[in-house]
Amino acid sequence: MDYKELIARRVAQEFKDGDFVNLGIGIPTLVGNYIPAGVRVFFHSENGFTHIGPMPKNEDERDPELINASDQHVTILPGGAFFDSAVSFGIIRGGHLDATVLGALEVDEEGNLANWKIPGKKTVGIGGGMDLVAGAKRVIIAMEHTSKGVPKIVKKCQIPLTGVRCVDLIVTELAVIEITGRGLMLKEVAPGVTVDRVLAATDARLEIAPDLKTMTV
Amino acid sequence: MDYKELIARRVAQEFKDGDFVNLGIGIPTLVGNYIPAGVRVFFHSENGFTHIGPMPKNEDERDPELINASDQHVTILPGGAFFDSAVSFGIIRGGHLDATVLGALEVDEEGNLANWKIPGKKTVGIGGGMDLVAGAKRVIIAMEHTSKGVPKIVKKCQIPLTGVRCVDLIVTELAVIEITGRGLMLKEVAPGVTVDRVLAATDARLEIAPDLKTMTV
Amino acid sequence: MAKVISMAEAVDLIQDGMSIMVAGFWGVGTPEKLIDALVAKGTKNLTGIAISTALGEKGIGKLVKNRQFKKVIVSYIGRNPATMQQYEEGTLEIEFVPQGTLAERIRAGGFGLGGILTPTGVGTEIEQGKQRITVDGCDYLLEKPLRADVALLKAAKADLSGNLIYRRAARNTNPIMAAAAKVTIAVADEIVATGMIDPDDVMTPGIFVDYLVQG
Amino acid sequence: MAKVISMAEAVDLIQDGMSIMVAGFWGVGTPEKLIDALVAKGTKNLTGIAISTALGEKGIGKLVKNRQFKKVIVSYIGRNPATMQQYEEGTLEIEFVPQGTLAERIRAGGFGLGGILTPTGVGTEIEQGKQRITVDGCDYLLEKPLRADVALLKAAKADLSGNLIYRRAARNTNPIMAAAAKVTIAVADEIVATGMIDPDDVMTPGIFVDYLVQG
Repeated sequence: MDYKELIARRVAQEFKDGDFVNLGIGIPTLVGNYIPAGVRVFFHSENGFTHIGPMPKNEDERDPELINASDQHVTILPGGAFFDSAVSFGIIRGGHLDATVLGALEVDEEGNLANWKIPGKKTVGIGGGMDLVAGAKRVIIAMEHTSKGVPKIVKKCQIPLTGVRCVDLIVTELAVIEITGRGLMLKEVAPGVTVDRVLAATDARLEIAPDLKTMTV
Repeated sequence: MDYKELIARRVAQEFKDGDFVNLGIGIPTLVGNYIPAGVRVFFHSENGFTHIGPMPKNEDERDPELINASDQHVTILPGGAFFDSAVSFGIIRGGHLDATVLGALEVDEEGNLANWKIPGKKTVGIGGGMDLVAGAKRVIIAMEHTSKGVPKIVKKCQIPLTGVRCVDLIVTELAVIEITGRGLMLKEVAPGVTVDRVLAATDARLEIAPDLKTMTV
Repeated sequence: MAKVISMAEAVDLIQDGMSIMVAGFWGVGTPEKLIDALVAKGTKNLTGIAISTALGEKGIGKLVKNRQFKKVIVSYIGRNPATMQQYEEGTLEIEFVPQGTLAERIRAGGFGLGGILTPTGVGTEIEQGKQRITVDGCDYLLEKPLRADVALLKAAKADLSGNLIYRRAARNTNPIMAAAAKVTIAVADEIVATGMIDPDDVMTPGIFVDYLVQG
Repeated sequence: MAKVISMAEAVDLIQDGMSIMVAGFWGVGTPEKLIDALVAKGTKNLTGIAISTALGEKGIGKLVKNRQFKKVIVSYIGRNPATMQQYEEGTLEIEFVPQGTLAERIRAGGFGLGGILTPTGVGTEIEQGKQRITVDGCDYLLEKPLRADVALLKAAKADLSGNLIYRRAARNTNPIMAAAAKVTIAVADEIVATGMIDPDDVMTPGIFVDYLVQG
């Protein structure tokens, strides 16, 4: 199993039956492939609908007016509904999404998140990210633990923030870390990964959960 | 012609073809009966639609879910649309109505309007009035000139206001008065009514329009 | 995801002291049978949020008449004399809100806004106790969001995923209240299987609806 | 009350220096033929308000590529490199707005609100130059309304009274932009007689729409 699949499979365990979830681009998008059997999760698309369905099998089945927020042709499952942009973000901002899964450049001990501006590069924009972290009931970060060895989980974010004290959970190829009122708590390590390896790859204080577990996916 | 019909007929001349208008209760409601031929005016109902149509001729034609804002069974004309309360008042507040016609307890030289609280009585509420005077492009007051002889057009409103500097035109059984940046201007007198009679029934400074006319209805 | 429950189960979700939003305009768009069941149960000390207190024999008015509210937040009470009577007795608190402001406050509550700025009521008694904010030279009142414990809706049609369709003037406050309560209950004339409503035709997305009652 | 006009007449309503709202999300819900006509005419110094600058060959992106904007107010430019290029050259100003805030600002513009309070962006760079307002212990940014001279919409169906229906994900910003411009132009796949759209099915009431173009 590659590391992206590991992360996606672990995040997919976070949902309850009936949850509405918004997935960001990158690793978060993969989460939809691994929802456990028996759990119905409905995906929200910023551009204005719920119940995102699978991509059409061929060009003939494409509806030119049915894309997701990443401009991919998709379908809508029975039970979904279309709405305008104000309602779509009313759903997000109003706390109607049970969770959002996003990537990150940096997350810090306070749960601050940075993922819209890469240092030294001009930003290409914000999209719906700032609204998602401000509004979703749970913000789950799905990302590589480091960026080519440089820790992404830090004491204090150094690059422009997307949201303040907004992250609830971080899932990486090494660990599952919860953001608590007191800081970061290491809840799980990936199979074959030692606590020391997680600590070495992390530039923030990590409390070790008394009931530390090994990730099962 | 009774005085109410006179007022309603005169107000009905104020609209252009294609105007969207909201009519308040009382004399304003009558205005709809006298729209000149060739002028299409569409009426907006606060409870959520445009193109109010005539009342159904008999009980059988009543749709239990189609009432106007005064709880009267009405119909909807072709071209109308239903919407929710937030959109209905977005139309009002956003300046999408060409005019609203309302009654008044007092109007003053600054165009302030009082029509929701009768002095000495407990109010029964505001309804949509405050939104209408804040948002409609033109606020037209259709009312008796006095309340049993007591002037309703005054120097300064003494009772609680519905809106500040919001009235554009006053139409009574005696006169048509415009609210300008400098105060009240008498533009028309009713047939058989002298300027002196209007002045005597008015407790505010009235400038007489150089081109003073007799109301034609 | 909506769950179909009985009228009795729906009424049991509303407990003494809760705040309830009741959709409808003169009773049109109000879940009349659910109101009747709530009257029968006699749940007390409710706070009601609605366009008006309707009529004594219709809509939310029946709850007023039965003295089930300690407070109502409405734009108008003029056709239900029981409202004024209880107010004068000191047994009912009334908060008057301009109707368009009421709609925006409910919408803001459901859509996560901290408030909205409206020109409505500037310079009137309605301004009392509110912050006046000037934006680009114009004055507005800061009006705060409204939320409730339970919202009571009436739909013409629902599917088992909770998607709702309203008819004619019954739409009114239903779509905005749907999003603004912890628990949203819709009474529907007709409940159909998921997939039987085209997703373009949905007026209230199922994501906002917790319970459906056939009625 | 909508008037049916030709594509050429529609483009003539848009003049150099005007602000335009362009509906659509990655071009879906954008009146593509009207954009093509506007590209052909070459109207300059426009200010564009849209979800994103789309793609170089689709939607509002074609206007960026043809250098017809002096400023864009958008949430994202990531898939249209011409946007960044013109920004770096100093020929294009960009105002980035979080997508949900953009939607609310457009809606506020159309619905007469002086602004809205949103939690989105509190404590981030987006807060710069904005007022932070605390309501009941929570912090919000005051975000101002957006309006435009012209709104460009794309509907699946319109009637001659200007009532509009959209299909699938093409709805997006169309309904909110409809109300937020001095002049609203909708390009419709199909234009039918007044009375041919049920008033319950209307997604944008005709009161907001000034001109219809068959396209």
